[in-house]
Amino acid sequence: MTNMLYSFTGLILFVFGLFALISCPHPLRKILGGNVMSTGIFLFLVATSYRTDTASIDPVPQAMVLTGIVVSVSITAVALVLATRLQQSANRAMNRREKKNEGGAAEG
Amino acid sequence: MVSAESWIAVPVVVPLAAALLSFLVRRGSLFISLAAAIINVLAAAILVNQFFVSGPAQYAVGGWDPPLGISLRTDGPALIMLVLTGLTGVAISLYAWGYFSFRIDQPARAGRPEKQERFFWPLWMLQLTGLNGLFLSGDIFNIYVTLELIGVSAAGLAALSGKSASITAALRYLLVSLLGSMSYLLGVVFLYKTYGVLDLGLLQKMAGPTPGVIAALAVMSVGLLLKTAIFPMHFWLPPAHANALAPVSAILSGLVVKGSFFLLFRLWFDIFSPALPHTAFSLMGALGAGAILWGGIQALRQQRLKLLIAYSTISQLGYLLIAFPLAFTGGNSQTWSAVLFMASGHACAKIAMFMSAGTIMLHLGHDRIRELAGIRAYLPVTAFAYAAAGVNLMGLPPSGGFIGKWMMLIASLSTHQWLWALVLLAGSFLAVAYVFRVVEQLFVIPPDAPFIERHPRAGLLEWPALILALISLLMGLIAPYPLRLLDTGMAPQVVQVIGG
Amino acid sequence: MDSAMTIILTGFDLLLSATLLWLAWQLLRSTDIFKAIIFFICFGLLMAIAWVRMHAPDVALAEAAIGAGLTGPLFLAALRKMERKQKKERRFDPEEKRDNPDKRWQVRSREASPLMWIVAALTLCFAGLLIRTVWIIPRPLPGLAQQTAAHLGASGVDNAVTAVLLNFRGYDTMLEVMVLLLGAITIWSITHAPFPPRLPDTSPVQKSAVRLLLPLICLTGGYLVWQGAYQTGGAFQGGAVLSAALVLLLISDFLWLPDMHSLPLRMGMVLGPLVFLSMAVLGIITENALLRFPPEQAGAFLLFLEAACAISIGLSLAAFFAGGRPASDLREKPYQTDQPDTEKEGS
Amino acid sequence: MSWENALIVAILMSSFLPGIIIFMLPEKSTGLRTSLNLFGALLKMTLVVIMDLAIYYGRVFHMRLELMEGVELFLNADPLSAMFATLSSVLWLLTTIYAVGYLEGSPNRSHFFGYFSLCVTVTIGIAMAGNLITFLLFYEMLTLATYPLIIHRGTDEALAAGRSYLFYAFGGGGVFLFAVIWLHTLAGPADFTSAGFTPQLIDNDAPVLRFIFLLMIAGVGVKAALVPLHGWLPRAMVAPAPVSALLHAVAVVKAGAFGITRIVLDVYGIKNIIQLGLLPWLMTLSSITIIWGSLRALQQDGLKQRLAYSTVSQISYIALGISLADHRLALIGGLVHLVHQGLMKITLFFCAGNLAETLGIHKISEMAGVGRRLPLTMAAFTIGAMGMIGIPPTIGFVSKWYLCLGGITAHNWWVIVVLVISSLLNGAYFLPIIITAWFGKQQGSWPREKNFGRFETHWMLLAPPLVTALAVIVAGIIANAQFSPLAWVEFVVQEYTR
Repeated sequence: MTNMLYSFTGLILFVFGLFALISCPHPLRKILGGNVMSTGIFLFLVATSYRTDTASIDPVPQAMVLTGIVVSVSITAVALVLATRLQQSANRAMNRREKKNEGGAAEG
Repeated sequence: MVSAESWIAVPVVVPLAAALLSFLVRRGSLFISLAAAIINVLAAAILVNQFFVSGPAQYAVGGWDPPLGISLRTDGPALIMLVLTGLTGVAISLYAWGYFSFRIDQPARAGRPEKQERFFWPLWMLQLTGLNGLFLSGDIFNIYVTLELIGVSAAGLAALSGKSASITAALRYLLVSLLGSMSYLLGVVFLYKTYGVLDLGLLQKMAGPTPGVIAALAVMSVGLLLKTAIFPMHFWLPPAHANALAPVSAILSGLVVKGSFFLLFRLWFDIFSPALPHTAFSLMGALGAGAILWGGIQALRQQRLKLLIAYSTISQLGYLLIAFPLAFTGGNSQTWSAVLFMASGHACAKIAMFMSAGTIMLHLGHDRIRELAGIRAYLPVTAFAYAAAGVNLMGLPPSGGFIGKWMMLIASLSTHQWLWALVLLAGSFLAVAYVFRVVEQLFVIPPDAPFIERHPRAGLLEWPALILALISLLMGLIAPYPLRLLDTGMAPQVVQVIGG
Repeated sequence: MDSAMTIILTGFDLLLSATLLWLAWQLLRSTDIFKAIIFFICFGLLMAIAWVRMHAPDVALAEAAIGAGLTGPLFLAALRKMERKQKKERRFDPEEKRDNPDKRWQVRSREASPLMWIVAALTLCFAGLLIRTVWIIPRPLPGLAQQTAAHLGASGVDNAVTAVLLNFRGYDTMLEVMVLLLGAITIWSITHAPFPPRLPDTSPVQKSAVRLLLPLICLTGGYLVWQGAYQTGGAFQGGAVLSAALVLLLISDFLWLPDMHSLPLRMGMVLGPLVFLSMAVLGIITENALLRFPPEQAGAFLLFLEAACAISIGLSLAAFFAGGRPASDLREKPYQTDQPDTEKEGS
Repeated sequence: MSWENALIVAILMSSFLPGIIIFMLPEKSTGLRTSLNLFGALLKMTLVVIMDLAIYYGRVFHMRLELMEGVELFLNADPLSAMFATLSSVLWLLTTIYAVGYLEGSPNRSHFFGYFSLCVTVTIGIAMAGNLITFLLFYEMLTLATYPLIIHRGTDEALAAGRSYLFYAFGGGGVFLFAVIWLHTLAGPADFTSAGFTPQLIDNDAPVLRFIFLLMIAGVGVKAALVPLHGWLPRAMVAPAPVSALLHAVAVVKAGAFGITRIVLDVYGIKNIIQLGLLPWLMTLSSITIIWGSLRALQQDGLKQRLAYSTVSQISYIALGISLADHRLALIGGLVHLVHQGLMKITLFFCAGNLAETLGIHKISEMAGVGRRLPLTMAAFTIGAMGMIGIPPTIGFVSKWYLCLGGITAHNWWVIVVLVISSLLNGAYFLPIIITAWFGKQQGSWPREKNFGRFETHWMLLAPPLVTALAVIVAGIIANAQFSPLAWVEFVVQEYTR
């Protein structure tokens, strides 16, 4: 019962994240979506091996999830830096353009 | 004493060490990486030799046998890819040496090439680690980790040039790669849920057409197709490959997509072929056909050389997929070994092409196809390398591409699957058209051709490309050796399924 | 089990799942990115509770420290860097971008797009298929629980998760540590840490608070690493806590990354991976297998390994937060994207 | 490695290695390049002659290299290959001398001579191919090796010609590959022995076999310029004269005709092909080509274009002879024309090149009175043209005579009619040229005259056409001598009519 509940929650989280990753235009939102997706998978994985009896819990999925969390934070960080770089150069371009427009308006 | 089996760890450990060292000590990172690449190719040769002596091997990391531990394995497909990355790895390292020293000598680019070179080596070595780890790994979760290693380092490499276009492409590539590996991981979870093991060998013994396996394979395949840039999920590839630095384009187009393709191949043929219905294979073939035609047509329409080459990658990847239905129904057990053979031929050719394009770009400052005429006067070797690599893409004898195409045509005609044969031929014609669009520019020297100064280190740029191009061109003549490797590496069960 | 307890637990499960889903939905659909990130942090904290409920305390700790504790601030820092300085825009908000000349991420009206509906329908079908598959897969197998328990004695640690992570599947972990380092290298290769500083002036109160907190945090990190052998904890959790200390130092102007020398940083970042790799090779030489530890000394080996890794993990995570390499790392002058790209290549 | 194998390898390498070295030579080292070229050509000719003798005395030349299961490279020199190889290597020597003279002082010669050498290597490979795969290998490589020569001038026109050449050649190559593989799946991997054609196969799959035959003929017919696949040939005339000579007489067109011969005689085998009823098709195709080519030649004013269409027409004599393969005399006529046409056509192209290079003449209308300015060249041209028309004692007469005899023994009057009409047409397009050249009056100055001192033109341009013109007559006169082309062809035909 608990297995199923959390498995389904995990899968739905995965699908939410997938939808956001595909359909949202903003990069930060995409990266958030990716994070939700991976969290969903991790939940699904661990929920599968959940037992009420603590002694018979399979530790391998937990180790896998730990690995996964670290990998996912690395990817998130790289993606964020890339997105930041992009937005910064776009901002600069925009500022330049505005400055030029203002200058032109003042002259005209 | 160190046992002979431990050679299997060398292709992972040595590039890894080189990556760490070249990040730590900046001076001489070039030579550290070059040495690692050479040791890597030697290790691959030793592993091939061991394979011929004693057959496929399995190696338990940490002394823990599967299912508890992780195993590394050498078999035909893994070894052929290992040799491929080994050889091309040395060539790419040499090329990158020439490339960066060329750029650093140009004073206009204050400091930027130094930065690029400094980070290129650790990223490239980590990429190599990831690829080798993927080929050798016998554990589906471990493969996930190597996939991420490949994906992140590829994104880092793609972003290295620092231009906005390449940063955009790198971000998109990273997200796509994340999506792909997440799908793969979901499949891993399904498999673990169904069978409770992660080892490929054990899974192969257990796998049957259960819902868990089908679901796992479906999501894994979609993820891997996305990572391999199979039409219609190829959108991310051309900008990423075309905007990167030349050695990086070569790595991405030649090796990185082959990594995820190899995994796809392994899952479909090696592990789960008994579990799959025929329609699944036909679907793969249909995707391949779409890729061949779409990629070819797009390549014909491009105005820039690197974009043309990138689209040709999409087209060529289609061939590898068309082999899926053919190998499944073709009756000839050799068809599927043709796939990897063709993939490696294509890798050599594509790397040579991107290297040539990079050399041309360094000298001319642009890569507009219409303005390439005359370059042969200064870079004859590069022009020839491009053309020779083109022969492989066209699938003319005696190239590796021809051998692959020959086997596929035999398979399709002997089972009366005319459609695949026609698509294969159409793809070849498209390849002729887009290869010669460039070659005709490279082969003529108009009287008013601009004068170009040749860099003293240009040899380092030209010769690796030529050697790889010649390997791809003459691969058909040495076909018996790699094919023997694949033949003996084939698991008996697969022979039975495909052959019978 | 007491039936009342079961009902309470089930109710808790339902509530937790619903909240998680609601939060996820909110964080993905809310109009304001800033709010979305706050939702994400809450989501991470609730996930940590869910992990505890799943009897996975190690994961819970990692999720709290890394998933919510570090990733959230990473997002916030990124958002902050994305803002335009000149304009009054407080934060980068897609809805505000409509009349913006920069079309890069311009939002199309969400409700109107038919493509969006198709994608939504497809993902819904996909979700249905996945759930159906899970439904018909027979009851999950015991997995590798018994195998792990049987070999726990030879692993050198008492905590089964740590045993799997560092010994049975140590190869995975080695590569994973490399992915972390790879992330840091990639970030360094993309840009350098923001220059000049963008932080508001730090108050003296904050400074002294940090001074007090710092030893405590380091101690906690060290304890977590140490404890990993027996109970919940380990290199990742400890490393994450260490990175929190570093982040605190960074944001309170104690350490200014651009001024730091890059070599010690690099040495620290490479230390853990290098120790891991050396131990792996040592395994080949002494024990005839990659990454095999002599069973008697395995405990000591693993502790050493974890300590080294924790330092590197802390540094790498802090590097993620700093968002670039230190400026002193460059012989070149600071990179300026204001100048149009001079390279003809690829334009 | 036996000496036979070594000889085969040496024959291939004698032009391949010089080619590779020439690629690497700097542009300026003319002397070294020329000596390498000539050395390679002479060596190759000597080696081929040695091989001919050995074959004549019953030696077998076999060499195999397995690529994969059922696919192997197989080099096998039989009398037919020896004939083609000898023709190519002799004419290559002459063409090389000519090309050295022709291109003196022009740019990019390393590139040109490099590919020139590769071209002849590949042609010899085609000659010695022992199975369809090997044939295919060299056949495709021939396209690649000739392409840079066709676009050598680098003008837009040359590039367009190159594109059209690629379009035709690779189109044909693709069709041929398809047919080869199809046949492979039906009849299994087979050398040129028609071994896979079991009676059951012919009974069961006759329509498929016919279709494959058509595909194969279409595939090689592109290079042999069968109508309607000839479009590339006149366009490719923008290439320098030595390249035209190479295309028409030494390599490409000849390779196509040789391919038709191989398919009929060796892949299918005369017996099977008669059983399948395919020969009338081939005869119709070749007759149409002969007449159509001659008619088109009549309309051309460009000298090289007229010669090109004449090639279209003349090459199909070979196919015509083969389409009567069950009659020995006709077969001899067809096969011997492979050699004879080469000698005659190369003479004509050499002469056309001399006109263009020395006087800048490209059109027939500009040729009035040129016989007085270039008497030796025009004498050679006249002999070549006589041969084309079929006037005794030239070799052209020998070919046509045997074809006629074959038609008569086969009671096939159609062949005679085609021969007569085409000879009349040959006369109609060659005689006016000869008449204006000798008896016309020069109008104004020549378009672009160059002086070469002692001789009427550069000696390297003059000697090759004179030698071949001499051969055109001598080989006609001594047609019955022991090692004349005709005698060799009789030796070849022995094998197939046994």
